[in-house]
Amino acid sequence: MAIFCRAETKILVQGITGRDGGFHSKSMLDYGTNIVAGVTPGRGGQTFESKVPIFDNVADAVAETGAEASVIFVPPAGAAGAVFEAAAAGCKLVVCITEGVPTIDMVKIMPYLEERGVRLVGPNCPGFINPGQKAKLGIMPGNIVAPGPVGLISRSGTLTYEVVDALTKAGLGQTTCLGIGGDPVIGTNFMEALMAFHADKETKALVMIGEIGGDAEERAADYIKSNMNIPVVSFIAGRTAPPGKRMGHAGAIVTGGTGTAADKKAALEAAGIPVADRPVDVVPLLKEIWKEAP
Amino acid sequence: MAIFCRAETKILVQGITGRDGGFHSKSMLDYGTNIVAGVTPGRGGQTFESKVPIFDNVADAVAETGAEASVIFVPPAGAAGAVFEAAAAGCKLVVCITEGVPTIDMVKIMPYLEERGVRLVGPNCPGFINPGQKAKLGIMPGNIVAPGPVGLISRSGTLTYEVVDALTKAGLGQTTCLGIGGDPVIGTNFMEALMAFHADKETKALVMIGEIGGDAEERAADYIKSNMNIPVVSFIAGRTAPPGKRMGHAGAIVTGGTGTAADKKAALEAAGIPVADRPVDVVPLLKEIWKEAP
Amino acid sequence: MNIHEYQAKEIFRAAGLNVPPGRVAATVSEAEALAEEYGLPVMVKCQVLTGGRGKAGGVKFCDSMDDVRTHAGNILGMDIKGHTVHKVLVTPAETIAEEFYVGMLVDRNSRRVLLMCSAEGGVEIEQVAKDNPDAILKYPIDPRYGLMDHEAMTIAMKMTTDVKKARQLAYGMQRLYVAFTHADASLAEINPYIFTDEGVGKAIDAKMNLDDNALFRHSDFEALRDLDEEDASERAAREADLSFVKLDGNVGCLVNGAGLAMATMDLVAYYGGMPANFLDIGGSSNPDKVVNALDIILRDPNVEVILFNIFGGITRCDDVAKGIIAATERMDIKVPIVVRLTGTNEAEARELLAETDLVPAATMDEAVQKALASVGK
Amino acid sequence: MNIHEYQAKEIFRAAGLNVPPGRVAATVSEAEALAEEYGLPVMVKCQVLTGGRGKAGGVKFCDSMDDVRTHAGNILGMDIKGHTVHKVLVTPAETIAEEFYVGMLVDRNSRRVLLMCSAEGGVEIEQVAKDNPDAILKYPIDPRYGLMDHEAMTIAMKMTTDVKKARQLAYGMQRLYVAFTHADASLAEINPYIFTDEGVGKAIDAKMNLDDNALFRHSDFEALRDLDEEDASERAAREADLSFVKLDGNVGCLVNGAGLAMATMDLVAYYGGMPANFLDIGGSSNPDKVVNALDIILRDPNVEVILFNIFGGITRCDDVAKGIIAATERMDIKVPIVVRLTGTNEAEARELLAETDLVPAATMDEAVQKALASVGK
Repeated sequence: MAIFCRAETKILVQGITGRDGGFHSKSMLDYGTNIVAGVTPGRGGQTFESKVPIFDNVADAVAETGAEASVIFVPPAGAAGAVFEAAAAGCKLVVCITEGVPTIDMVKIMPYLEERGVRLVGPNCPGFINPGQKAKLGIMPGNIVAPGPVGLISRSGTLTYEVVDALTKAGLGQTTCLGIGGDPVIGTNFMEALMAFHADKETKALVMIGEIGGDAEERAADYIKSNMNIPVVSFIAGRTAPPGKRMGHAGAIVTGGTGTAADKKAALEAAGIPVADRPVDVVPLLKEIWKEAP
Repeated sequence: MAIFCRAETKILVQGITGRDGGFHSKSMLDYGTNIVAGVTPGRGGQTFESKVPIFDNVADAVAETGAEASVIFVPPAGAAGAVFEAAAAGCKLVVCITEGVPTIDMVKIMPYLEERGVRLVGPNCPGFINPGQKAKLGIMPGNIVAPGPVGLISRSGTLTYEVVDALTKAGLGQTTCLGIGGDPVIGTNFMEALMAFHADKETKALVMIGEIGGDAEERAADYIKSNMNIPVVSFIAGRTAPPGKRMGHAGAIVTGGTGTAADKKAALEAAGIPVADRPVDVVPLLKEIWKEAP
Repeated sequence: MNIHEYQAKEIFRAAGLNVPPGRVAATVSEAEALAEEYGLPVMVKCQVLTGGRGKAGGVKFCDSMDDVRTHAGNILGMDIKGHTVHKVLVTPAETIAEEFYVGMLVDRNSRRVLLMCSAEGGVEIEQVAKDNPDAILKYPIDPRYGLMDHEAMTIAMKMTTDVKKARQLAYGMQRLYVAFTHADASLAEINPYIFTDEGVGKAIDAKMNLDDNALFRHSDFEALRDLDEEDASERAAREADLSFVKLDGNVGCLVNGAGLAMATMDLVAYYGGMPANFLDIGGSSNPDKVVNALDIILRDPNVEVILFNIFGGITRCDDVAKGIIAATERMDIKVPIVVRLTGTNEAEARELLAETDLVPAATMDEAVQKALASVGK
Repeated sequence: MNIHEYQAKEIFRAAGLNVPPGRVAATVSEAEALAEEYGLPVMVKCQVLTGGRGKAGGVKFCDSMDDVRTHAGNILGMDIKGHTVHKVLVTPAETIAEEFYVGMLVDRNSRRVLLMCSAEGGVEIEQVAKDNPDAILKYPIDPRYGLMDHEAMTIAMKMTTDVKKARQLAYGMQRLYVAFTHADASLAEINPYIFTDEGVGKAIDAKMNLDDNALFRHSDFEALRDLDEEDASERAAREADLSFVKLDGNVGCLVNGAGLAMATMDLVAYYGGMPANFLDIGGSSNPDKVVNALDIILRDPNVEVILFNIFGGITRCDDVAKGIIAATERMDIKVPIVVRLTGTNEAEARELLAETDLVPAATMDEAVQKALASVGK
C-alpha cells in the first residue's frame, strides 16, 4: 500500500503560484496526484491550471476542500511559517521541499508538530512518490518510477533518481521512493522512515541511500538487525569527502572522525546489509540477496 | 473537605531558607501543615527547624519525599523559574506568594502549566488556608480562621483577613479561605476558584471579596446565577478609586469606564448576590440570606 | 511606567518597525533646526503622558518654518490635562492613504498577550471599542510560538485585501510583539499604522506602558522616566517603595494591603468624609517606612488627620505599634493620628499606644469615625 | 560561516555574558597601544579560523611590553594550519582558578539545541569526548521555553558545588542560549568559562559558527566574513551560489545534487582517478551558472578534464545541454569535457551534443571511465 499517502489522500500545495511551486504542481497533477487546493495569499478565488482552486490561506483551503496533506514550495524565509500554518490548519502530513531553511526555524517547529501528531518530510528534500497510488508529493521525476515491491529511503535527491532509474529498468518497481533531505534537522528521519516501511505489508525489500555525516545509517543498521527480516541493501555517498568540509548538504560533513562512509559501511555490513561500491551495483546486490525478487 | 488540598497532602516550600520563606514556613508548620521538604540551592542536606529536609532542587525533593504541592517564597526575578521548576518536577499544585513578578513571565508559564495539568495559585497572593484540614499554604494568619462551612474567595490579602476575622468571631467557620492575588495574570482566577468551591460538598455558603478592575466579579455573578444555589454574599473594594489610577494591585485600575465598583455591584445584585457596603456588613448580610447558618 | 511617544518609537524602531525619523526639541529654535534637517512639511507633536493630545491642540502640521515657529512656540509650555509640555517631537509629515490601529496588551482573561487590530485607525480606540466593538479584531498570542506568520497574515488580510499592504501590516504586528515582549510592556499601541500614497507602511504614532515589575531587568529604562511628569509626592512614594495615589480629601490613610487600603478609603466616604490618598504601606513594621509614608502624606496641606489601619495578620501588632511610635517621635506632627491595629499581639500593641498621644481604635469603623470626628465630621 | 573569537565575543557580550574587554590589532604598535590601555599582563591571541591555536604558538601570555612586542611580532604573519595570521586579539590576562566548558550545537537526533557542559574546560573538547565521554553533560533545550532557570542551575550544580559559582555558570548558559538562537548559530562554545581567584565567572575564549541558511536575516553578519580566510575559488563559488569544495585531484566534476556529486567523486576514485573538487550545480540549466561553475573549476591548474554528471529528473536534459553548449562557446576551454546527461529529453540532449566537441556518455560509469581515459588512466 506504500507509506504516508494513499491515492485518495487530498493534497494541497502551499506556494502553488510560485515559479517552482507552479512547475512542480503541474508535474504532480500530470502524474495523477490528487491535488485539491493551492494556497497563495492574495490569490484566493483564482484557479491553478483551470481546475485547482486557490485560497488565501491553508485554513480556508482545508475548510473548503478537506485537504489532509500539504506540499510546500515557499521560499526559505517563509517555509517554516508555512509548515506552522499547515499544521495549525489540521494537515497531518506536510512535505517541505524548500532548500535553505534556517535550522533554528526547524528546531522551533518540531514541538508544534509533535503536539499535533503531524508528520513532516523535509525540508530540503525531493519529497516522495508512491507509484502504485499515483501519488507524488514533491519533485521526484514520475517517469523513472514504477509500481512494485521495493521501498527506497534516501538522504539525497538526484542520487536517488539514479538508483530508482536502475531499479525500474531492472524490473524492480517501488512502493514508495522517499527522499528525507540532507539538512541537520528534518522531520521524518531515517529511522522513522524505516519504521514506516517496516509497517507496510507491500514493501518486500528495501534500498537505503545514505551519505556521510551523523549516525542515521548506523542507527538504521541496529534497527534493521533487531527488527526486520526483509532484504535490505545500501549505498553510501561520500567515501572521498575530506573531514571538516561540508559537502553541499548541511548535514553532510565528517566531524571528529565520526560519520565517515567507512563507519557506516562497517555498521551496515555488521547488520547483514550489503553496501554497494557503485550506485549501479545496488540492483545486482539486491537481486543476489533477494531470492523472491520479481 | 475544603478545596485544593487535604491534611495529608505533602507540601514543599521553595525558598525555605529565605527571610520571608523561613518565617512563613515556620508559621505553616506551627499551624500543622504537612511540610515534607524545603528547597534552596546550595543548602541540600541541611534541615529546616531541625525536622524538614532541605534539597538543592525540587526534582530531588519530590523524588525523596513524594511532595505533591509547592509553596513559593522566591524573590521576583526567580519566582517564575521556581514555578516552572515545581511543575517540571511533577507538583500538581503550586502556590506562588511572591509579589512583583513580571507579568510576561506569568504569560509564558501558563501553557507549561496547562500542558501538565498543574494548578497555580497566585502570584502576589496570600495563598489559602483550610482550617478543617490544618493545611495552610501561604501567609494567611492561622489564628483568625476556624473550621466550618463557609468558603471565601478574595483578590486581596489583609482585607480578606478583616472579613475572615469577622466570620470567625460570628461563629461562621471556613472550609477554605483563598486569596487569588491582584496581579493582571494569575493562575487560578475568580471563576476557577468558584468552580472548585462549587464542587466542594462541604462548602455551604460563599463570601466573595472583589475589587475594582477587570470583570472577574461580573463573570462570577453570571456563573453563580446559572449554576449555584448556595448563599453567596460579596464585598467590592475601590468605590472611591479614581479612574486611570492603579490602586496598588497591578490589576486594580478602572479603565475606560469598565471595572468600576458600581458595575460590579450592579452585576452581582442582578444575580441575586447581596453586596455589603462595609466589610463589617458581610456577616449580617450572610446570616440574613442563609437560613441554615450554624 | 508610561513612556513618551518618542521613547516608544525608539523601542519600536529597534525592534524593526518602520518608524519615520524624529527627535525631540525643548525650544523653538531646536524645533526649527530639526525641521530644517528633515525638510518641510513636518509634524510638531507635544510629548506628554496623556491621551487626546491632538484635540487639545498639541499636534500640528507645519508647512512652513513660520508654522514651525508658531506651533512649537504655542505647544511648548502648553498645559494639557494638567501636564505641562516640556518637549515636542519633530518628525516629517507623511501622506496618509490608509490608517490602521495595531495594539497589544496583557489580557487577564486569556492570560496571554492580546493583539488588537482595527481598520478604524487614527481615531480614539476606546471610542471604537464602545461604538463598534466588532471593528476591533482581538487575537491571543501563544507565548510558546509567538505571533506566527500565518496568524499575522490572516489577520492582516482581514484588514486589507491588498496583499502587499497585508504583508507589511503582518510584519508590523510581529515586530510589535517582539518589542512588547522584549521590553516587558503592559501596553503597546500604534495608532495609526499608516500606508502612504506609495503604499509604504509606517508607524506614525506610538504608545507604550512598561511593566513596573519588570523594570529590574531593564536598567536602561530608568533613563526613560520623565521626572517632570511625576508628582513630587508620587515620586517620593515610588522611591520609598510605597504604593501611593494622591486624592482630594483631608483624611490621610496609611493601610497595609491594597484591598484594605481601598476599603478604608471607601469607609471614609461611607461616613461622609474624603480620603486624602491611597497608600499601601506593605507588611513591614520598619519605622523608616512609616516615616517615609507619613512624610509623603503630610506634604499635602489638606491633610487634617492621619488614619492608620493595620491588620496585623502575620506581622505582630506590637512591632507595628513600635514602628509607628518611633516614627512619630522622629517627626513633628501637628495633626491627630488615629491608629487601628488588629491581629496578632493586638493587646500588647494597645498597651504601647496607651502611653502616647495616638488615638487608638479597635475596628476599622471605629477608627474612621474617630478620624472624622477629629475634623468635625 | 565561521567567525573569529573576537567577533564571537562581541555577540556573547551583547547577549549579556561576562566577557573581558579586548580588541584586535593588525600591527605590533596597535597591539602595544591596546596593552597600554588594558594594562599588563595581557594575552595576545592569533585570530584565525582554525583550532589548536595555542599548540601552534598563536596564543601568548605577556607580562611586559617587551613580551607584547615580541609575541605580537611573532604571531602576526604566522602560518597556522594554512591560515595566515592577520590580526591578534589583545585582552587582559585573567587569573584562572577553575575552568569549564560550555557549548551548544543543533543536535540532529533530538532535533533541538543541545547544551554541552563539562568541568574539564580549557582542553580540546573533542579529546574529552573521546577519552571520557561521561565528563560531558548533554542536555536538549525545549525551544518553547528556552533553557529554564532550574535546568541551567541543576546542570551548573553538577559542575560545581559552590552555589555562587553555579549561579554564574547557569546564567552564562542561559545567555549563551540567547546568543545562539538570536544569531542563528549552528555552534557556540565557551572554552574555557573560568572563575578568577575572586570567584568571578568569565568567558575568556569564544567560538561560533553561524547558519549559512539564516544569514539572510542578519544583514550585519556579512561584515563579519573574513575574506582573507576564504579561498578565492570558494569565495567565487559562494558568490555564484554554488556549493563547492576544492580537492587535490585532476578530474573537475560538475554535478546536480550533493549526493550525486559525492557519488561521482567516489566513482572517480573507484576507477583509480582523483576528483579535483566537489561541486553541486543545483537544478538550473542557466548558462550563466554553468559558466561560473566552469570558471571556478578551471582556476585550478591541476584540472585536466571536466566531467558533467547531470540526472535531468524534472529539469529537461535538452535545456541543460543547451546551457552547457552556450557556456562552452562563451569560454575558451582547453581540456576535454565529458558530459553525461540522463532523464527527461535525454535523446534530444544527446543530439545537441553530437554536433559539439563534448564527449557524450550514457551512464555515470561510462562518463567517469571516459574522463579518466582522457587523462591517461
